[in-house]
Amino acid sequence: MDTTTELPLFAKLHGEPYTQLPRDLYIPPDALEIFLEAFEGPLDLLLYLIRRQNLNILDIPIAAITRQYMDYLALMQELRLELAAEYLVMAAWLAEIKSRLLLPSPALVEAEEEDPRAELVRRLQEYERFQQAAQALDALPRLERDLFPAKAQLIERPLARVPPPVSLAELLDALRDVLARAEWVGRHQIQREVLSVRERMSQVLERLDALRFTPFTALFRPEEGRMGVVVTLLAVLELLREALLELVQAEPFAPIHVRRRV
Amino acid sequence: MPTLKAILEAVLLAAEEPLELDRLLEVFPESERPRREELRATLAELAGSYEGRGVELIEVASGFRLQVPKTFSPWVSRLWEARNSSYSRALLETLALIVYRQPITRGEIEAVRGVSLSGGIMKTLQERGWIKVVGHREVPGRPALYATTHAFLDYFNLKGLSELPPLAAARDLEHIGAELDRRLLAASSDSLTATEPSDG
Amino acid sequence: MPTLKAILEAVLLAAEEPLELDRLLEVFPESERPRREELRATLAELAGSYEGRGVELIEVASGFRLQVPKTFSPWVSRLWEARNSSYSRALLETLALIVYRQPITRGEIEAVRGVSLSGGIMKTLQERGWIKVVGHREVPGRPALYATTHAFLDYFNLKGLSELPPLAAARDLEHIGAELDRRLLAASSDSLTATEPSDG
Repeated sequence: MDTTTELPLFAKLHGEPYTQLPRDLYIPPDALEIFLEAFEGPLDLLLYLIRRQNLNILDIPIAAITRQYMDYLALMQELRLELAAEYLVMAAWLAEIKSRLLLPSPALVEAEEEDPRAELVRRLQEYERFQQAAQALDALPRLERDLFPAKAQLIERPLARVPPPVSLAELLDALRDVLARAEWVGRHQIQREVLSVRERMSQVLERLDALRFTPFTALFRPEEGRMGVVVTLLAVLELLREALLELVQAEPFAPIHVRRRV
Repeated sequence: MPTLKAILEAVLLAAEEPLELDRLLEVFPESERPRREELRATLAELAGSYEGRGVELIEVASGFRLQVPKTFSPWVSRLWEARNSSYSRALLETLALIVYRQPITRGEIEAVRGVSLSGGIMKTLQERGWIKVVGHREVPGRPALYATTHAFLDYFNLKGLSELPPLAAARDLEHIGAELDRRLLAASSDSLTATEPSDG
Repeated sequence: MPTLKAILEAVLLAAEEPLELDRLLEVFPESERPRREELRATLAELAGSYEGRGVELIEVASGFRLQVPKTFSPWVSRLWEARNSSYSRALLETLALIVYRQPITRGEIEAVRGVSLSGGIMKTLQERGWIKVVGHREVPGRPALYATTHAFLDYFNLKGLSELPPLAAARDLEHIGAELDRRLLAASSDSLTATEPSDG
């Protein structure tokens, strides 16, 4: 990987160019990594490349920028930086723009096509505006950094609070809820004697095979009704928690299978 | 360049705890650090400037702090009064059960609600004067029996419990609740008695 | 009997958040409640009395607040050495998009920034209370629409969004196409490649 093209001439001392870093200007080995991770995405990287060379955003030299962009990508990959997919999408886009620019010009004009760069320029500009807005926002005086709420202690925090108001409607509303729940709780307690979770755990384990997968849905018996389904589900969850069985799903929304753990 | 007095004021107002003299000295870069005596004198000057204001500078065990003088607590305390929130669902349900199932024990409330009752709820209801212990159930442990008070009836502008919608209509409560909401919106709080269902 | 000015000072210093005029009025019992104009005038007087002090009275989106002015941050920030109050570029850019383009969906933010948004950023912004969901866009998936809150304005010392610096005008954004077309017509495809600097 040739990064020398990216390295600026450090300085000239008595007319002699310095191409090596002065020894006292030590750059830690992972500095580049940090530097590259500092990019907020492909648009940010492109803007950086454009600004660094004082290029006009309205007239980007696509071939050169594409080459530099690819160099950075290669460097990032070499450093095994996790590269967001967006960077690769941008690389493909740049390549496409470059190839379209190489088409013979009459075709371009006659087709009344936009400059292939226009959309890229639009997006770069749009992003640049919000980069600037973010900087302006950061420069605003703000609490905790520039301003601090002025507070004086209270000797004793007054306890005499006025209690909250309650309306009769609220009270009746609460009663309705609690009664509705009481019915549910009551029924649940009766059912629990018939269908205990522990009991169902044993039944599920008996039905399962350690070698073959059983379809998850085969564990449920609709004729047991809602409570039966709930108890079976609780039993399966409890068995999973105790690492007594394993659930497998090949892909999202595919049937779930279950087998005994050995 | 702000004055020493203004800097001390700013630092004390921004601090969330009393500041010792040394800590106050540390907010100045070494080259500009005032002498201790100078700091003490300026603090005294600052304290004097608060005469007749809504703040005072005092020295407590852990240092200097600005505080709101006690004189202002009538106004300051209303700041929190104005911010009363509402009661929790758990409290309202507990109250509703006491109203309709009184006299009732704590255990019975818990059985119906299906969850154990936090201690704070019964305490709040008793402090508010809405419920009281009226006896004990003669079972092991002799649990207290709770009932509503006159203060409860007064608050809800009721002459007696009989003016409440009957529990038999509990299944109809959804309807009653909606009706009450509608009436409450339409009527002022004075006309609370008018919120009773006409067939109740 | 403390003066109205001192009472307002005490209440503002004791409060934990900005106070609206109505809230300030509520700290007075009804019989002693000042008129709104009187309160406003006294607040202005109080603000004036802080000239040259370590405190200032300002009005932000949620009301009036006493705060230590920016001038004093060098001293105050030395109180808390390690307090971190800087935010990542990603967070600030996201916030800027929500500020200037609200209501906006997550997808729209990602489209402008050209990268997918890490979950942590929206969570941080919501936890800080700076943004909230104000609705959903009626497109497939019904994505949430985000907007800024009063807490955001309060934190950035603003009374309203209109006080924010204006978003930079889109430089020739509408004319880019035309400009490029013009150049394309003027130049041959050969000269296009010639505009590239010979980097090396």
